[in-house]
Amino acid sequence: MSLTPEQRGKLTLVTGVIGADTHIVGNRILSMALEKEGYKVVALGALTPAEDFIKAAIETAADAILVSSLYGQGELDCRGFRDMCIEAGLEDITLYVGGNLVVGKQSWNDVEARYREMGFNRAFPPGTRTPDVVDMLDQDLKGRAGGAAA
Amino acid sequence: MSLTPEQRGKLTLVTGVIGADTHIVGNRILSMALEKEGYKVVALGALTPAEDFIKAAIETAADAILVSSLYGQGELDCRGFRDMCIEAGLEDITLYVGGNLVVGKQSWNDVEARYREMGFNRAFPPGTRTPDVVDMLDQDLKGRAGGAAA
Amino acid sequence: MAGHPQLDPDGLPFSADRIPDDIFDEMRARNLARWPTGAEIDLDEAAAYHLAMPKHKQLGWVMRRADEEGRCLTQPRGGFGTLELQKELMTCLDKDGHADIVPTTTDSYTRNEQWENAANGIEESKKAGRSMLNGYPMVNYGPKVTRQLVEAIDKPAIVLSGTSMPRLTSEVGFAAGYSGYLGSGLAYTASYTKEVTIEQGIRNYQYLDRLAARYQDLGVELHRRQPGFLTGTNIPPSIAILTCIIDALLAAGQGVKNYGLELGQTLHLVQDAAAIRMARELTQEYLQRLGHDDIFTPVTSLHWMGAWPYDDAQCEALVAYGGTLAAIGGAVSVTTKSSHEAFGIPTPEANAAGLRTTRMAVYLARHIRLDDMPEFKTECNMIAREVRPVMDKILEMGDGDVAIGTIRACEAGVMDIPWSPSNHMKSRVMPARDADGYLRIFDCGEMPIPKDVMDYHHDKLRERAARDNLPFDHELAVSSVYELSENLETLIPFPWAAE
Amino acid sequence: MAGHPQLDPDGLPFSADRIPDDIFDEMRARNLARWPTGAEIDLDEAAAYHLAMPKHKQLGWVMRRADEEGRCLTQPRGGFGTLELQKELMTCLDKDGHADIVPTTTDSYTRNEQWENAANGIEESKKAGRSMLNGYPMVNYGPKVTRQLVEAIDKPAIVLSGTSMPRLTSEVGFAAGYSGYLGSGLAYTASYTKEVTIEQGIRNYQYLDRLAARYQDLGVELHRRQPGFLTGTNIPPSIAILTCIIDALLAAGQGVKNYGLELGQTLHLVQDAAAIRMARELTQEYLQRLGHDDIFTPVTSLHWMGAWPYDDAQCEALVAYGGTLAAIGGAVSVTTKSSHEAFGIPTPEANAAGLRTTRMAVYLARHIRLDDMPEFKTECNMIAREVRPVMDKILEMGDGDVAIGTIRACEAGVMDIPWSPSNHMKSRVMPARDADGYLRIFDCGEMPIPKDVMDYHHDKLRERAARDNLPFDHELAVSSVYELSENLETLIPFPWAAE
Ligand code: B12
Ligand code: B12
Repeated sequence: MSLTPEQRGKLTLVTGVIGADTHIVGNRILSMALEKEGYKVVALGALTPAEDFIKAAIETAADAILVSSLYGQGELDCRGFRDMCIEAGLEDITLYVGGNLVVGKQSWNDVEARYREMGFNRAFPPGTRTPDVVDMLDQDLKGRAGGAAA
Repeated sequence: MSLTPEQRGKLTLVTGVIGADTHIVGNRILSMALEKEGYKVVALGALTPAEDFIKAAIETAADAILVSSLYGQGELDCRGFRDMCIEAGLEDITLYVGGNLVVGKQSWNDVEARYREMGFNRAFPPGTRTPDVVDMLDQDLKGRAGGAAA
Repeated sequence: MAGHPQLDPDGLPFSADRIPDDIFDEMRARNLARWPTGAEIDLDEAAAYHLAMPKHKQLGWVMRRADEEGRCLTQPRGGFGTLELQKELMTCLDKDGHADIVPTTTDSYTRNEQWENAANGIEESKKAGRSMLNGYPMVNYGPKVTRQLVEAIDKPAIVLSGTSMPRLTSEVGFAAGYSGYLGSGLAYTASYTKEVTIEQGIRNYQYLDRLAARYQDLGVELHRRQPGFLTGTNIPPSIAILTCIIDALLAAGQGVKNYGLELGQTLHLVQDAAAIRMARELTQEYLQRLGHDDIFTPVTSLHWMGAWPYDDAQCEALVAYGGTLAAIGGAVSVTTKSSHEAFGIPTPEANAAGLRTTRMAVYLARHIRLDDMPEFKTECNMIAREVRPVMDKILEMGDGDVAIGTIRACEAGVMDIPWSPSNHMKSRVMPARDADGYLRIFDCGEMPIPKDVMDYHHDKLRERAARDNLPFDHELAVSSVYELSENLETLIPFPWAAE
Repeated sequence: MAGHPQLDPDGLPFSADRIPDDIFDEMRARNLARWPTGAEIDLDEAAAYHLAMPKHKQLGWVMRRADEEGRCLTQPRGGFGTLELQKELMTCLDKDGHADIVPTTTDSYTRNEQWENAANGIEESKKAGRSMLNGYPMVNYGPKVTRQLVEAIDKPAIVLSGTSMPRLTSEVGFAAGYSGYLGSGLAYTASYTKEVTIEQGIRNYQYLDRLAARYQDLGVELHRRQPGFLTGTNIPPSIAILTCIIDALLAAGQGVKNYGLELGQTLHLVQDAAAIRMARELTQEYLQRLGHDDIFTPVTSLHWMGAWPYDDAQCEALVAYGGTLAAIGGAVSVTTKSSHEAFGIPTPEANAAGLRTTRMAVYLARHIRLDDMPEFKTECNMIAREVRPVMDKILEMGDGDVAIGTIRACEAGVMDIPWSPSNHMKSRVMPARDADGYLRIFDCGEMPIPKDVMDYHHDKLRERAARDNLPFDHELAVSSVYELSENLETLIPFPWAAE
């Protein structure tokens, strides 16, 4: 089911940490890992406004945006993210979000539902490791990668 | 409300650890403290069968029996203790029980109710300190001590 | 009469000598006949059962490997009144608790050979839907059924049965596939019984040790272990170690080769490390002095054995520190407690959580050792200077026979134990904590500890009395019993609120 | 251009010099005008408010006393989005947590001076009935209202506001009666921002420090504090200490007298004790070298600042050990976390429990010190040999001006920080953990650490690579980021199950 590095090379991912959030470590490790697996990665780094994600996605014709939010205020920062994408003509872009997505230790099912409702295709709980992200991306983006899956 | 050492000197208490229970430390400290406060104490020590408490209470015309149980099996060991007292003619004797009275961490209200039902006048939770025991004894036994309470 | 060689019911003169094979066979036959499940036991079949188990389920092997590899294994306690509850518990401790060694604690009726009461406890537990016994009634269930427990886990299993009457329980336990057994003649008799004589206790454990040696003859190296924690109540290292040495000599006399030494933690990083070091060193010294030069004596460190605080959060610190102390001290295993300690036997979940916290603490201890720390060396030296005069006196009192010497020493108070429930111990020795948190000896009773050593203890305790504004008397010992169960407000208040 | 003296918007040439009074007055006026609540601030009235508080609520005094008495105080973190929630939290931390120092963490909008967003966050929090902000929006509430928080507790209060833009928040905080304020120009700018230049960050904190010194002139000794934990991600002691020295020199330049140094724990008993010792010693060395001989610099040790495990029981070990490390290391206070760390901001109850566990661990640490341990001395020496060459180079690069030297050093990578989000740091330095659990430097980038010192680091890391069967490359650093968040199965499996 997983893509070859060549197939992944045709796919562009935008990564970054949204809002006033400085937690760069996990995002940087994730970006490095995705690049190593073959994906084209546009890493915006920490403290990235929602608009910058969308701008970068348009500029690079990205296939997916991977939003990190760790500091708890993601629920405020991510409001309307999907709408902004649609406005910008990115109807079909795949949206992932991951990290510590709310303030406090809350039931993951609730949190996931909230982000799904906001229009994210997938939300990832604290503790997500990079191989699992690669698996999901391969699965969700294989339609766009062209060629048969390996 | 508390009794004088002289008043306490007229009162005899039987202490011991019931059943196959070796936890002597708290019982010994309690016995020493009660003696220091003026009470006459007959200390039977660890591993004392129910019958021995009653025998000692009869022999010394005791006013109260203080049963310790720490090891969790007190609920089995203390069954019928009040009945045995009544059979032995100790209808009016004051019965206290204290320690870790059941297996595991259970709601204290339940545990207390169970022991009250078994005929104990008072049950004391884990962590009981000796001054509180003295207070209660003074209160419960002042009728028997004779003379006005100090 | 205590203190003099005598014939016991088995017709043997009391001594440290190995029980002759023929007499032992008779003893076994009488023993196994005491309860129906005894008939299930066949030594050869049991040994074959052990030999068929993978090495990693054999505690004798596991302790040796852990020692070679510098590991600190974790082991909880745990026993419930029915097979079903016990199986659930052991599975949980193995899987959720990551226990390296899985225990079965027996109930107190079993420990006291009151098997009728235990049978009743099983019934009551089933009726109540919760355990009415404080452990698993192993003799009642018998070895065949109990093998289900050993088979439910993928770790070695150990029997924990605090008693001076282990004869039948050990037969059942070993036959059931348990490869470890905790208990010893002096330590448990002095701390778990009132009327049993030290002779009886020692003889009962000579039986058990002889039995373990029989397995050894059949190629099965079981792990025997000594509970030096005694009454768990502020036992100074030297006293624990004295019992370790005595019981190890007694076990070696019966042919045991794999003999663990347990020490309750004092909760002082330096003192515990010194205790662990010296327990092994001094035990080996005396074993070798008496001609036993092939006995493996790993040390197990036990989470605080005295009274615990009533606040879960405070308990967590004792649990975690317990792992730290054991690992930094170089113990080969640590026996754990949980945040439920002050209230009652923990649930499987709380027990497993205590194991995991401890395990993480062991991890965090990395490879730190205090060997080169001057304070550590001082404490090691103090311990040796307390142990040797007493131990030498004990051997002298027995004219070289440690069993006889022990009886006479206990009778005379030369060997003594704090807070003992036993009528056969003087229990005059009184420990107390000093101002730096070391356990010291306030009163050594009749123990022949050198005067300058006692002066050192007294100086340290006077410092504490001065700091706490207490008289220099027995109250120091009593308050030391309560100390760690006090709430934080008492232990370490915000210091200046009143100023 | 970075690296060169320049005029900032306040019309001052960039340097370590004290901000002149008249310019500072103008800066203050402009600052306070930025948000309505700024108008509530009157320095004299605020100073009188502080002076009227009992000593034990004044953190400057409390830190000095704790240091004199050899105590290790406890302090949590904590902030919620509304006054009501925050009051409840602080009361709980004071009463149920026994915190010696009670915090108010601000939310991230406030930290970034996005007060409109914060206002919205307050509304959203009220609507949702739970905090939607990750801290207390102090500027929005303003000093008058916020005094209710300081008055709700009977301990000193500290502002925690990780930002390089503290000008208005510090005005509000001090005026509200907070007697402590955490944050510094180099440390926070390097670890909390992306675009803010180091100059801007330093200047902003010069403002804050100058403000604290104004209070000092009015007789109020506030406690300023530096967050040497930086990105919290495997910061080697020497790098933390370098930022401590730089920021302390900058604060001293503005007239601050009571300046705490914070260090994230490495979770290694010896390395942390060495770091605590050397942070104070080396900071004093440089303060005195630059003519500041009356600055009080107590050290605060912080519970593990990197990624936490996802199992509560594992977390308990980190919490408890955090207390042990701080107390044995001789820190004057410890900043705590809780078992919720990996998931989210803790509930008041979990936060209070973390405090109590830590407090108990502090108690259990007794008066143990590692001073005489050879391994401790070795580590102290290593730290000094890393810090001095870099610090000397920084001062040299600034021609004696530490502010200018710092800018140039950061630009050149001479001063560097691992895992920094800042565009103005090279972030080439790469730490990793060695086989004995010490944090070592895998790659020192452009930092002028002596070759033989780096050889030592590399030798130690090669041992680890060999043990873990990893190549000697950056993967050592990445796996070290995850290490302590791994589950027990990974960290310390039952070793022989497969054999
Ligand atoms: C290190 C750290 C910091 C460092 C960050 C340094 C830096 N610049 O990066 C410092 C000390 C600066 C810091 C500051 C703060 N922090 Co912080 N921090 C942490 C900590 C301890 C570890 C984070 C980390 O690096 N983990 C390691 C990496 C490898 O894992 P990761 O970040 O989780 O990322 C992985 C996965 O989540 C996933 N992932 C991440 N993003 C995405 C995105 C997608 C699309 C996918 C698929 C996967 C994915 O893949 C990554 C790789 O495996 C966490 C708690 C924890 N986890 O233990 C708190 C934590 C994240 N911080 C927190 C907070 C609140 C703060 C502060 C506000 C201070 C405060 N109040 O205490 C400030 C925020 C400042 C700001 N404006 O952002 C909270 C967030 C609370 C919440 N959500 O309820 C946490 C959870 C701690 C807590 N329990 O309170 N912090
Ligand atoms: C020390 C100790 C031991 C020592 C006892 C030494 C001795 N001979 O005395 C040793 C190591 C031998 C031991 C053995 C066992 N123990 Co134990 N032990 C403890 C421990 C840690 C402290 C007890 C203590 O001395 N406290 C200090 C004294 C001063 O306090 P105290 O005993 O509570 O007494 C005070 C009050 O309770 C009160 N009080 C006591 N009695 C009475 C009576 C009256 C009338 C009144 C008013 C007040 C009162 O006043 C006393 C003075 O303040 C407790 C747990 C804890 N509390 O932390 C477990 C504990 C009591 N033991 C327990 C158990 C199960 C055992 C064992 C069965 C082994 C096992 N399964 O782990 C064996 C039992 C052997 C036997 N047959 O009895 C359990 C009991 C479980 C339960 N009830 O659910 C406990 C609670 C631990 C646990 N959580 O599992 N134990």
